[in-house]
Amino acid sequence: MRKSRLALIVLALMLAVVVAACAQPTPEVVKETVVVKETVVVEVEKVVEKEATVVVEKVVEKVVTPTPEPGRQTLIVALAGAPVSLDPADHRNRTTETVIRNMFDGLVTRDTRSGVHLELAESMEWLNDTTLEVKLRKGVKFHDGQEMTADDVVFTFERIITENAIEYPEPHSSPRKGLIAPLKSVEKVDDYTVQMFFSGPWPVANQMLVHQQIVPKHYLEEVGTKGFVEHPIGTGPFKFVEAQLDDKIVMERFDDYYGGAPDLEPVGPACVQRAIFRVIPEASTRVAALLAGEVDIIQDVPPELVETLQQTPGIVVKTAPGTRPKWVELNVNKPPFDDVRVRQALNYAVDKDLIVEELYGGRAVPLPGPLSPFNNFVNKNLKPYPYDPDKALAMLAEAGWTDSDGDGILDKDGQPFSFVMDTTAPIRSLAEAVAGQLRDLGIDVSVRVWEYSVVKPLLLNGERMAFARDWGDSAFDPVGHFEAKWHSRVEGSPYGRGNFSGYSNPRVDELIKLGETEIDREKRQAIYDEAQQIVYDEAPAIFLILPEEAEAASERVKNWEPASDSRINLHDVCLE
Amino acid sequence: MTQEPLLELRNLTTVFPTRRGEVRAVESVNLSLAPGEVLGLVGESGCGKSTVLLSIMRLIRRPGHIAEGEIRFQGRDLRALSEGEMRRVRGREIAMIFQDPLSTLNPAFRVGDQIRESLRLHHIVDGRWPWPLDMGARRREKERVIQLMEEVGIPSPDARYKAYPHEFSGGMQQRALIAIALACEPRLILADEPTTALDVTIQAQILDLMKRINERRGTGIILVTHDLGVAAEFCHRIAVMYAGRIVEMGSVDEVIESPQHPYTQGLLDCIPRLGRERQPLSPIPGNVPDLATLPPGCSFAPRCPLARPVCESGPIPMVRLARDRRSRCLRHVDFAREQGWTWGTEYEISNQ
Amino acid sequence: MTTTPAPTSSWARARHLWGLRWRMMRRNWSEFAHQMRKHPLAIIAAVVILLYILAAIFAPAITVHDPTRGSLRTRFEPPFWMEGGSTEFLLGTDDQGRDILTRIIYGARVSLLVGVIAVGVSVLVGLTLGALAGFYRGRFDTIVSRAADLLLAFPFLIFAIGVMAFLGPGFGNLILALTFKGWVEFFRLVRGEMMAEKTKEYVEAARVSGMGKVAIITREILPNIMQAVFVLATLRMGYMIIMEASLSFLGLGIQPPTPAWGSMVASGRDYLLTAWWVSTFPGLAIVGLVLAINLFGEGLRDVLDPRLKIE
Amino acid sequence: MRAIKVLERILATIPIMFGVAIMVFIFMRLTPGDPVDIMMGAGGAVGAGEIEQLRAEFHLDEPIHIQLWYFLRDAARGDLGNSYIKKRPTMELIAERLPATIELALGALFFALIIAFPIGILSAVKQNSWLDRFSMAGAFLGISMPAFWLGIVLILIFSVKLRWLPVQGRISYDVNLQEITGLYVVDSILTRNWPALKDALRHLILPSIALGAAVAAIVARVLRSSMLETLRADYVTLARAKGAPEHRVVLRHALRNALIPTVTVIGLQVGVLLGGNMIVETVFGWPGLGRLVVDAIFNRDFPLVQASVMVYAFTFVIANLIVDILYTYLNPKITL
Repeated sequence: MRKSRLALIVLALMLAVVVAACAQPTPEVVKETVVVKETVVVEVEKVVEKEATVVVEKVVEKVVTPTPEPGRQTLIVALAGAPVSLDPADHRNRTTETVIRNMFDGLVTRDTRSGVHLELAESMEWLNDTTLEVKLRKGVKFHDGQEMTADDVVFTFERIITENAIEYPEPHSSPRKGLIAPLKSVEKVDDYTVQMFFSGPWPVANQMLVHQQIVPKHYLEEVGTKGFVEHPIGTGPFKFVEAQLDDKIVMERFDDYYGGAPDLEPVGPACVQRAIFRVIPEASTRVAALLAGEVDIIQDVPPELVETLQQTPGIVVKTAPGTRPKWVELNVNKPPFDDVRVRQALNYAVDKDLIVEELYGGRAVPLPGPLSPFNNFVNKNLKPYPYDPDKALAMLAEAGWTDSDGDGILDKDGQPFSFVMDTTAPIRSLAEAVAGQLRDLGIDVSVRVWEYSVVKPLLLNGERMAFARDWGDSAFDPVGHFEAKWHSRVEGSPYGRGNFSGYSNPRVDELIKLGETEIDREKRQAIYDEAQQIVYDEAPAIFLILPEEAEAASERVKNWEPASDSRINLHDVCLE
Repeated sequence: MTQEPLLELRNLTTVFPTRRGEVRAVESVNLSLAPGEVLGLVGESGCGKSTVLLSIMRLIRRPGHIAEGEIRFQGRDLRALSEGEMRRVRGREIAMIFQDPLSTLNPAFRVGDQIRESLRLHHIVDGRWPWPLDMGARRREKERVIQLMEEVGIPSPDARYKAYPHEFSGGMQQRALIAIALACEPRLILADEPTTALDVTIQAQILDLMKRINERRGTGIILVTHDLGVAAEFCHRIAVMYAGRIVEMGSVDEVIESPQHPYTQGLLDCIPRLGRERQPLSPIPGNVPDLATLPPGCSFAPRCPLARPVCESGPIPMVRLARDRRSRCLRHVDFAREQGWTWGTEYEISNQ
Repeated sequence: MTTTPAPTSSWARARHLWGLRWRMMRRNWSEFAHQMRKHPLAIIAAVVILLYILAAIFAPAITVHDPTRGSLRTRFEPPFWMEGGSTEFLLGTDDQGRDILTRIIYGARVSLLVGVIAVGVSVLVGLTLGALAGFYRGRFDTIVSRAADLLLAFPFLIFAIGVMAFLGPGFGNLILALTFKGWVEFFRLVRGEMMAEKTKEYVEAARVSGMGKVAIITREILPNIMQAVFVLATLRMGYMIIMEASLSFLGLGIQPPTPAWGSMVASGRDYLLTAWWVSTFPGLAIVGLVLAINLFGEGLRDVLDPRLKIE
Repeated sequence: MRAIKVLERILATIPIMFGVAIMVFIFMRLTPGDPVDIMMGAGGAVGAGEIEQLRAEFHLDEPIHIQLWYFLRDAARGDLGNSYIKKRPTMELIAERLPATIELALGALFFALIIAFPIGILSAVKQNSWLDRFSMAGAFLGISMPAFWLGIVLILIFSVKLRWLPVQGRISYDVNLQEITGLYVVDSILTRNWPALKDALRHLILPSIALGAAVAAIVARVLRSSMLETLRADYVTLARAKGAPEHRVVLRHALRNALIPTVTVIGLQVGVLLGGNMIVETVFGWPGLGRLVVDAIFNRDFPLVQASVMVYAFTFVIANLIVDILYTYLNPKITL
């Protein structure tokens, strides 16, 4: 007993010593910067910022943390998912892009809707159908102060299109290759000019280039991919500070920022001093964090909470038309879904309006077909499959599915109509709702929740029956979307990379190919109209709904708009 | 009685409420012990001997409690003391030695420390300094402990100081217990069957260790034992208890030589004694009565060879046959009546 | 028992022993019933358990709703005592508009079934291995004991989660995952008891009477161990049920739409801010059942296992 | 002498750990589904050449026993492979998360003991008092309550209704703290970052309760019963007879001996703490090992699951080892 008491005392003493050792609290310093920030005008502000940062550095080496900075300096955004990487070339994930695009700029960028604007590019011009000449903005600096030049651009794109160009952790090709498939090669003309050569005409080049960000050649060559992902450097409005991908990404304002796309106000360095992305997967927790004032902006507000939040004082909810159409893909190669009548019947059997009303509180629209109604090339003549259970039953009966043994479950030559509907956690509720409605029809559906990365290979191998999820068309163009979902699968190519229904129709394939290279808008529209019509009729999926992107923020957040592509652009956002 | 007795019990009664009614484990016991005297409290197990001791220490565990009576120790009534004051008496002025040394020593602590604890508790070796600055006091305490261990005959005490109880032999353990009791040089030691758990040779050693203590320091001792033999060779006076009552009391020789109460008689018949080889040993028939359901009259009557119907009728008073010679038997009551002796206290008849 | 004069033929002896034990067991039973009366809580608990069982069996008769179907129109109905609530859905509805009470009642089926089967299998395996290991000792004993020690190196839930992760969700796998480690406790208990009982006289008696080893184990020793096993089984039952719930909560157990308490609680998590009842009541059901089982188990132990072999 | 015994005991755990490793490996390999497919699923479109490369990378093309050999060899080196999904060394990932888990486990243990000891001791001293009955009933409830549900109820009451405590996480999103040990409470003390300390503690309370409740219940019950025993022991009477004040009698003489069985039970509870943290971390969005494992399981991120499960098992074994050693110091009679 005495021993332990002694030990305790010693411990206490040691602790005391340690604590005493790291003295030097810093609050007043920080307070200062606050005052200054409030009063001083922009020019001076920079100076002050420098002071502030210096202070921070001093603090760090003293192993004393600054007391939490007042909210007005730090903007905190709650993400619904964790980014998978900070390498613009090594992911295929929207959240990741959301984070990355605040540290990296692309040749072009997109506003909160579908407009594309020049960013790092000063001008882009088609020399001919297949050659795009890009003139770069001069004097753009990477976060390490080096200027961005044609070399970086060339490097960036070659890194994406070359096989196994990414060496860490094990050599592999960029998953983003598919987003710029037609690109054959890139060449430097002079320090500020590059030419991109495509395999054929590529009308959507602008929309697609938005999804590629420029990385620094010199830095990557120096530290390699490993070093790069640990401390990425770009030309974006914020520079990397620290990150634990599944927890938080801390960024600091890049003071030498060239200002961003000139025709997107405001131009100039970012407004906030610090920006932090926090990963909060549980929707309710995200909301709670916002209510508690722990975060300023939250992604993916669950529909059933939008009401509540709107009524909450101090909270602003904004929505944008979504770009993530949701559907249940049906394995067209396996009975019973190999019968088009069955697939159509299921489309008739689901009451989309009810789902929109009850599940999404009206914040969604039924899908008119394979494309989102907001897509630039949606087929205006298509109307969503109406809810008509009787017709559905009739069609099923026609296909041989009736409840002959009266057990409430449809059956065909002895086999009950039952299958498992796979889905992923975020839309479990939707999947179960659909399953419920099918059950009412007499189909025995159970729902299984998977992790996307696990179920994806199974789906591509056609091992599953049905899969409920979404596929983004953030480019508002069929490209990047249509060929992924409805083109027959071509191993190792972007075609059919997301084709989970095993759907294959030569005509559609042909149309997709045509559409990609057709420049004339009218013709293009015609092409896609036909393609959509076919897919609509053959119904390889139950076309469900397109929910709005709902984001919420505290009132203090100014000049913030949720973007349709669900990217959060913090460049313009201010806090007061 | 010239000087004031060290300890005096006046019809001490201790009761234990149980489901089957109130058990009067000790029933109006009157005792007195002169300083330096050794009293033997004898009786079969379960007759309430130990309870008497625990009552004196006021260590009866709830819900048992002392119902009535006085415990006069050096003139003051222990029952009147506050718990705090009583604590200062325990160990300091009255110490206790228990029956089973192994279970009585705390297995988790070193023997030496356990002896030392008594010293600390009563600040025998005075170290006013707070821990951990009381080095001096602790050193002196330790010296004292080792001295004590020598005194009770624990060989190589320095080594044994650090030993744990289970590393001691039974005898050593008992010696350690005695050392604990002696630590504060109490005026009175209550020994509860100190030798029962030990084998005969050790018994002897322990007994004369205690004898020496008694002689050297004049410590009063109450020795509880079921073994008349032990009592005989060790005590000055003997009180025989039966079913919570004292049935006979007197000096050793008188009680052993001319036992008055049939129960005492019976006890004596159970032990082999010199000069009586030819007599067969005769155990007392029957066994100790259930204290919860005692007969109204003499509780020994059911087993008593001389019992008469009247014995069962009503409570039997204690008869003071001679100075400091008492017995609780109807025969003596009759005798006293014939002699026309007078009632002393409510329960006592005597001839002054 | 050994005091009774040994009949001549070995089989007569065996029959004789049987008779004795049979009488003993009958006595034990009446005694047991008597003893049990001293534990009113345990009795109440037993009644509660019975109620759960009945509810599970007669679920369709008790409730008018379908556990797997609901209408989105009746989404998030609050419990009847809150405003907006109706007596149609006593405990409200979940995100699919399904009646929570109904789902709880049907959920009892899963929990009870898993509990009983998982424990049952555990007992079976543990008992057999334990009996053999304890009686024959030797290499077999060493091997099985080592295996048991190894399993004990994993915390139960982590082990179960691991197994589920590999096997994928589903009822059978659930049972497997739970029993995979569940048998160890029983193995150790039985083995220990076996080695203790083995030395007792009545076993000797049986042996001299020429009984086969198997007979001795099954007819002589086991009956004397069963009480302890039974107590342990009851006490483990509650634990197993919690484990099943935990796995389902993590989405590794029973899959939707089959109602399981654990997954019901989990599905309610997303709606804590708007509909607290979705995850609260299923959890309450778990607590109720497990509490009852544990209380009953404690009572059993006090009565059947006074030596407190089980802690 | 004792030191040697301790050493022996330590060495004795090595074969167990070895067995654990083999067991985990076997399980991993029994699993259906081709790891490489899964990695591809995470990665996206790849060339066929790459797949072969990966097979080689993970020795998937070699016979099982060779794979086992590689596995054990690397494991001995503390290299448990790269995460399929996160594409980083598993040990790195685990190391990142471990502090959080440890902090939570310690928090829970602390809570459990803080609760269990007073209750266990008092209800033994005041046996059959209302306090005794009440707290024992509570203990029973604690044992019968699933951690995840308790956690949710706590959130409902203290976070959603009363808004007293945060819903989830280790520290508020707007507090920034210099990490040193990774245990936020410790770090904030070391850096004298009091707001952060307050915040970290506020976050720690509910999860600790949710995780610690069951442990508290069990420990309280055991402590009570063993206190009841020791309080009846002769040495306690002797202590009283020595004139020791009641608190000393109870807290030194009785408790010291009652601790011996209690410590053993606490050791067993470490398993509950480890297993429970998967649940509790999920409920409270605690960025610890438990959550990492659960995610890894759903991602079929085998190397990560494998590594984490082993880390868990090892932690458990080591914890019990520590308890055993502690035990020998508590109980002079035992020497392992």
